[in-house]
Amino acid sequence: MIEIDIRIDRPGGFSLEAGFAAPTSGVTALFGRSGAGKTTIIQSVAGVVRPDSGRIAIDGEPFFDSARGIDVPIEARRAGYVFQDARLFPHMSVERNLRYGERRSRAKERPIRFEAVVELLGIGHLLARRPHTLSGGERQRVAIGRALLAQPRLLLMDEPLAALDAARKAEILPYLERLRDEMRLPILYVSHAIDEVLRLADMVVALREGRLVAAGPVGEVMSAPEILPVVGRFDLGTLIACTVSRHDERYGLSDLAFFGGSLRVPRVEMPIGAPVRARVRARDVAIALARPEEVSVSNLLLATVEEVRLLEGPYADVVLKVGEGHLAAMVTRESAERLALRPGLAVWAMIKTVAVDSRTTDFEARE
Amino acid sequence: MIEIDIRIDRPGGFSLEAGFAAPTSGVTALFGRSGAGKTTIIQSVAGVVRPDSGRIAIDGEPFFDSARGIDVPIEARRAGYVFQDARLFPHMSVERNLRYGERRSRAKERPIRFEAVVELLGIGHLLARRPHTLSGGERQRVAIGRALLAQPRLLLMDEPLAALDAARKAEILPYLERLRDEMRLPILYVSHAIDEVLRLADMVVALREGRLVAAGPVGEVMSAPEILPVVGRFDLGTLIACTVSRHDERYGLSDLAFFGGSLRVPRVEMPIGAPVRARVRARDVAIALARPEEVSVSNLLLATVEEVRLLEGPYADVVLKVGEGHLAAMVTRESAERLALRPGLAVWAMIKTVAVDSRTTDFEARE
Amino acid sequence: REARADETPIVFAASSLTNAFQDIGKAYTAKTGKKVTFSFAGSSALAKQLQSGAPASIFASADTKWMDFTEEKGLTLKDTRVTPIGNSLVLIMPAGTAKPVTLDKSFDWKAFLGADGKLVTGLTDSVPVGIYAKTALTSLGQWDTVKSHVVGAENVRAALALVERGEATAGVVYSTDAAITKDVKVVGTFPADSHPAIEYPFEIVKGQDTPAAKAFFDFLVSPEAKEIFANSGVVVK
Amino acid sequence: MLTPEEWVAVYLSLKVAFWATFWSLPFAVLAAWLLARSSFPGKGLFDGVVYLPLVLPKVVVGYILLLTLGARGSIGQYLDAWFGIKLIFTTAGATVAAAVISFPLSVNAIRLALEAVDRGLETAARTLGASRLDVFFSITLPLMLPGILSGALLSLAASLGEFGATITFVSNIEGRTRTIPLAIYSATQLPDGDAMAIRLTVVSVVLALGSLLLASLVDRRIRVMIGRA
Amino acid sequence: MLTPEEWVAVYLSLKVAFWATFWSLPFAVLAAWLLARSSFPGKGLFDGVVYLPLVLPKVVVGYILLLTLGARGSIGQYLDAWFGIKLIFTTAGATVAAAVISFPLSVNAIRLALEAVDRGLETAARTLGASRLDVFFSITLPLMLPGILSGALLSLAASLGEFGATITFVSNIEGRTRTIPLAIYSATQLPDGDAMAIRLTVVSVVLALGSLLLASLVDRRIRVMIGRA
Ligand SMILES: Nc1ncnc2c1ncn2[C@@H]1O[C@H](COP(=O)(O)OP(=O)(O)OP(=O)(O)O)[C@@H](O)[C@H]1O
Ligand SMILES: Nc1ncnc2c1ncn2[C@@H]1O[C@H](COP(=O)(O)OP(=O)(O)OP(=O)(O)O)[C@@H](O)[C@H]1O
Ligand SMILES: [Mg+2]
Ligand SMILES: [Mg+2]
Repeated sequence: MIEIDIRIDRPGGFSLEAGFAAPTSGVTALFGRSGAGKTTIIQSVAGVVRPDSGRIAIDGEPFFDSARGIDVPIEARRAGYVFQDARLFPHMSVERNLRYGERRSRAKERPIRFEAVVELLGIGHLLARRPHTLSGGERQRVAIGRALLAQPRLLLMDEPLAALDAARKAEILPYLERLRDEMRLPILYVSHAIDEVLRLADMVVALREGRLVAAGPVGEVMSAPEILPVVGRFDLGTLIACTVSRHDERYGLSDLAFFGGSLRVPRVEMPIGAPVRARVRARDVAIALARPEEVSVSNLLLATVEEVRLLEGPYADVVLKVGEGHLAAMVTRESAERLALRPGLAVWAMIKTVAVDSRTTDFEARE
Repeated sequence: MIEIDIRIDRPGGFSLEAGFAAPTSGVTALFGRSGAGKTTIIQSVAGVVRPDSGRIAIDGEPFFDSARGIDVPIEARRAGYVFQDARLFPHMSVERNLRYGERRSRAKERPIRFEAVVELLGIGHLLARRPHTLSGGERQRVAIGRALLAQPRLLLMDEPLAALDAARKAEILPYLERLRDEMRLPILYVSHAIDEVLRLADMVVALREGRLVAAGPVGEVMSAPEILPVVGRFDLGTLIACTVSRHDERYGLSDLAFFGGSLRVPRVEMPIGAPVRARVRARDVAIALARPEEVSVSNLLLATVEEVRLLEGPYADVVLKVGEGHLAAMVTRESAERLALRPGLAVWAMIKTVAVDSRTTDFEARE
Repeated sequence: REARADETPIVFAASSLTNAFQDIGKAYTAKTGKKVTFSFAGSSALAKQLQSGAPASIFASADTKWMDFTEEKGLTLKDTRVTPIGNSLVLIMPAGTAKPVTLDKSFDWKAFLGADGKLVTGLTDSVPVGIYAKTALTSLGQWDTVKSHVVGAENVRAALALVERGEATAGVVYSTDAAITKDVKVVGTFPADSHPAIEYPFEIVKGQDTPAAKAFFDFLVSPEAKEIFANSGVVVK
Repeated sequence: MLTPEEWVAVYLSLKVAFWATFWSLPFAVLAAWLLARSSFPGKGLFDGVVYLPLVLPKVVVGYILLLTLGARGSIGQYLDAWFGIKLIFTTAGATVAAAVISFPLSVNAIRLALEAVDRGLETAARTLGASRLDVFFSITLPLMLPGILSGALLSLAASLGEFGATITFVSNIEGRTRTIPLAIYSATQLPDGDAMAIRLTVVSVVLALGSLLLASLVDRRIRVMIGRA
Repeated sequence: MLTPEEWVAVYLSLKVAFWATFWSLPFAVLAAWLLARSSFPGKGLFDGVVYLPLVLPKVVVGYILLLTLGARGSIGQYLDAWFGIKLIFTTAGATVAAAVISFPLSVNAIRLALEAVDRGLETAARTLGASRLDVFFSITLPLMLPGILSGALLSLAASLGEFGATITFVSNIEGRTRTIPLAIYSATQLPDGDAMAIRLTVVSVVLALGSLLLASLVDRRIRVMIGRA
């Protein structure tokens, strides 16, 4: 467990008061608007900022405990910190920057390999360069590599991928997932990109003006109404726990079994029976009264309307019951009236295959 | 016109060689992976970096011309530059930072008002603070405000919204749109967020390792195959020029007329007859062989399959002919086979209303 | 350059005359109600300042060389030279260890100074007291013996300090200097014929022979001044 | 506590040190700027000339001043003839001597501070419409204030301690050029001068500690002001 | 060109200046670090003591050295008795005098450079597992090298020019303590010494320009090395 329960007062009116616990082997996303206190929490864990009071502990071992007068020095915490600004050492080449933490780690405990990281981040051609000659994204990549190579026992990442292009992100995210899963490296992760958060995170801590709004497993928190002002309307969705039930080699697809039946998704590189998680964005769910025939949509689920919330503006939220679970859909108010959607109505939910995100995760360990 | 045709050699192997022209009243997005040379171009326009050779001119007035020995000083270019790093003045309060450029602009030419900018960026409570006490996103917002208040005649924005949460972005983007449209303020914009680019940009310049990959109106460039490695597969789509044909007050929707018929979209705040642009992402287009009845999808367009490209992996690209225009769709290979999609087949394209982006723009002026 | 008659005359005097000249200045002011201004520095500095046009009225040098220099350059008036006072060269030791000696050709410097004892004086090639000491020791035929023990200080005060503190075994200074501090004792006087007469020539500066300057210049050779000189330990001629 | 003539020396010392610092500072800033930010033919030589007063024995510096700025000096004669400025024997001369001696020290401090100023901020200011000069006064100068203060302090301290160049250039005249160090020197020539020398040394120490204290207070305020506390 | 005894003075000057700089630099770095980064009771006083050699007339500094480090001095007697170190009248003593006089200058330069080091980088280094000491040597020290170089240069220059404290503390002994300034002083005391004084002054100037040139070359390399060119 990562236990955090701290209080910090800043001159100028901001105060942070947050307490939560996160699993040691997983990604905890810190979520909140600009100025909510995300960086402040990360800094407290790293030891860069000293809380006014409270306690921070990893697996029961305290990093900070104002009651007991404990404040472990930064370097002894071994928390790899990817700063919001890159903070590369200007007097060292990219390679020496990368090696800085590595050389200071125990030689026998270097599971994160230099070559692998360089390859992953695509910075091989930059090794001899100096930081001031790098572009914004290059700098950020080197900073990520440097933190990883310090072989941390905890990763603190403050918007690490903000300056990176989609393609690079798509390469780095699976690596972070691997770190999380294979090395069971706990990660505290700040990002404004909901996709990233949903993909990586096991646990979400939502902050608002220095106070906890919600904290808990991703599935729960991201569907909580308190989270709306933080996340914004468009990206609401449903997280569904599934197990891999079949692979379709021919079409490069996989079937995932879940409470309401089966979902077809692009091939998941997991063995049959493995637990995985799928996300269905509400905006990607269409509703039909009769089973649509001959459509390109491969996921058709029989459902019952449980609730229809007409919103201001053009939209309506629809909560569907699928098997024993729920699925959120978003349609226009006009469609809701046209189809006369009402609780109890049996409908078909249409989910385009391509709109299903999937990820591996270890549900038992957390819930 | 913003004319740019420059050549820069950097020690370490990178060289930039790019020539393009962009309309003076619109947003030109610079697009490309990390290290492609986006910042270098912006810096050249600002005068921060001096190209080895070439020419940069705004409306025929040269900023830089190596042949004629012209190099207009930075301050005379009046190019508001939002740097990738915020670069706030540490010895000034937030308010004095914001006022710095404003005080140096001509008093009679201050269409961008202090109060409006402060309100927009939500930094009213920070005015008395010092930059070093700001959070990453707060800093970035102040930097944006500072550049705007200098009343520039050209805006250079280098990933200005990268550190901001979705809600704040959603507030700032319309403001930038207004600047672009009302003040006809040209904007050079770097971003890795395709949504942002597509929403704001009139023109896209795609770069790859210092060379132009494609440049032109958004619609053209974003559907060009060369752009694929830069943009990534998932966000390909079709841009459709439309005119507002009807407003539906009751449901908060608008109808847009286009080559292939009519699109229903969330209300567009434009008069009837105004030209607007809609974007349909390929992944949001589903295909049905028969007209689906009683579905929540409001946009059903009769189309003809023009081309089916089976890709590696689970997907297939389908090009549909709708009226005289084209619409890109993406389905799984399995669906393509199941529906036996082939050129000439008449189908229905289903587009969920909510998946339609729309924006105003002035097509004639550019094309 | 014409000096105005009512201006207070400026007197350039070698540092070693600080004491005596200040007292004479006070006496002069008490007697006549007129003021004089002094500048005390090394003779060389003063001479060079005169050379660059310093509007001083009177120059009192610590040795004849610098007075000859200003004369040759036409800076001071040869005809006005007076040398009312002189000095004698003495050997001093720290008060505690002092034992009188006789400074003649047979004086055993080696035994007196020990193996690495130091004999401190002014710089032997530039500071007047050092030059006199070197000349005296040479004429006594002992320079070569003593040479390696000699330490040159920049001014008399520094030399005195070294002897006072016992850092140096002994020192060669003017008798006036020895009078400054109780922590040193004069253990011997160099024979007057072992070195040129130690004299302090005074002259009026060219173009500055105003009545006020002349009045003070005359006072410098008056009986009152001589008495003050005598009290300060110099040899009054 | 102090005799009237000692007070005069203290007052004169403060005056000389203050004005030497005051007048030399803008030139020091200029020189630092030239050395750190510009390049021109003969810059190396200029660099050398700036540091010369430090390397040369102060007495030599005094002589050089005498030769150039004295009443018959190559420059001094014109200063006198054209502007009626007399440096020899005057407090102004002592001030010049102190300024020249302390110049390399303040230039060095200011230069180091200038080099530490983030040029990215200057560029940013220019994109906001500020001319180079405007940028200098609104951005660069405030950010290098700690260095300027440090340079001023060094200059003040060195001026308070200056002896060799002063006595050589402008002599040792009570109330005009006899600053504390010269007074201490004179005191050591007197039979009973030790007490006075010690008193004046103590005064020097007190002045030094006082100005340091003042400087560190100012420094703290400056750092808070420029956000580097 | 130069007489043998002038060569001796030049050699001695270089030797004294080099060793004074060499030995005082680590202490200057330490003092700068204490002043810029730590706080302890009596820091203000320490600050004052560091700057004292600058404020006091050099002759007084020399005298104080004599009182403390002379063979009979409060510290000097133990240096001699316990370690056999004799400073008075020796080249070592001249080196100490030069080091003491130039100490405030190098401390100031180093301190300014130290204050300009971005502490965020130090924090980053600690998160990468470096201890405070490790951070100091791997991050802080390299980044403040330009300041250290500048401090060394000032120290060298001030040592080359040092006169007052040296002659007061260790007198003027050819081949042992007669550095260039002392030789120049001797020359200026003679009516016909101008030629020698000028020769030696020129040598000083050449040495100064030479070390400046060297320093600026080293400086450029350092700046390239630390990415601040
Ligand atoms: N001063 C320099 N010296 C050498 N190479 C440089 C220098 N500045 C930039 N480069 C290189 O030029 C290339 C383009 O840099 P630029 O900053 O324009 O990239 P970018 O497209 O803005 O990337 P990003 O999205 O990562 O910010 C990069 O590969 C970078 O390493
Ligand atoms: N040194 C400081 N003094 C005063 N206030 C501070 C200081 N540091 C941070 N703050 C304030 O604390 C609040 C939280 O800052 P923090 O950096 O944790 O925000 P954040 O959640 O990381 O925001 P962002 O997404 O913009 O980076 C902000 O309002 C900020 O202004
Ligand atoms: Mg933050
Ligand atoms: Mg960039």
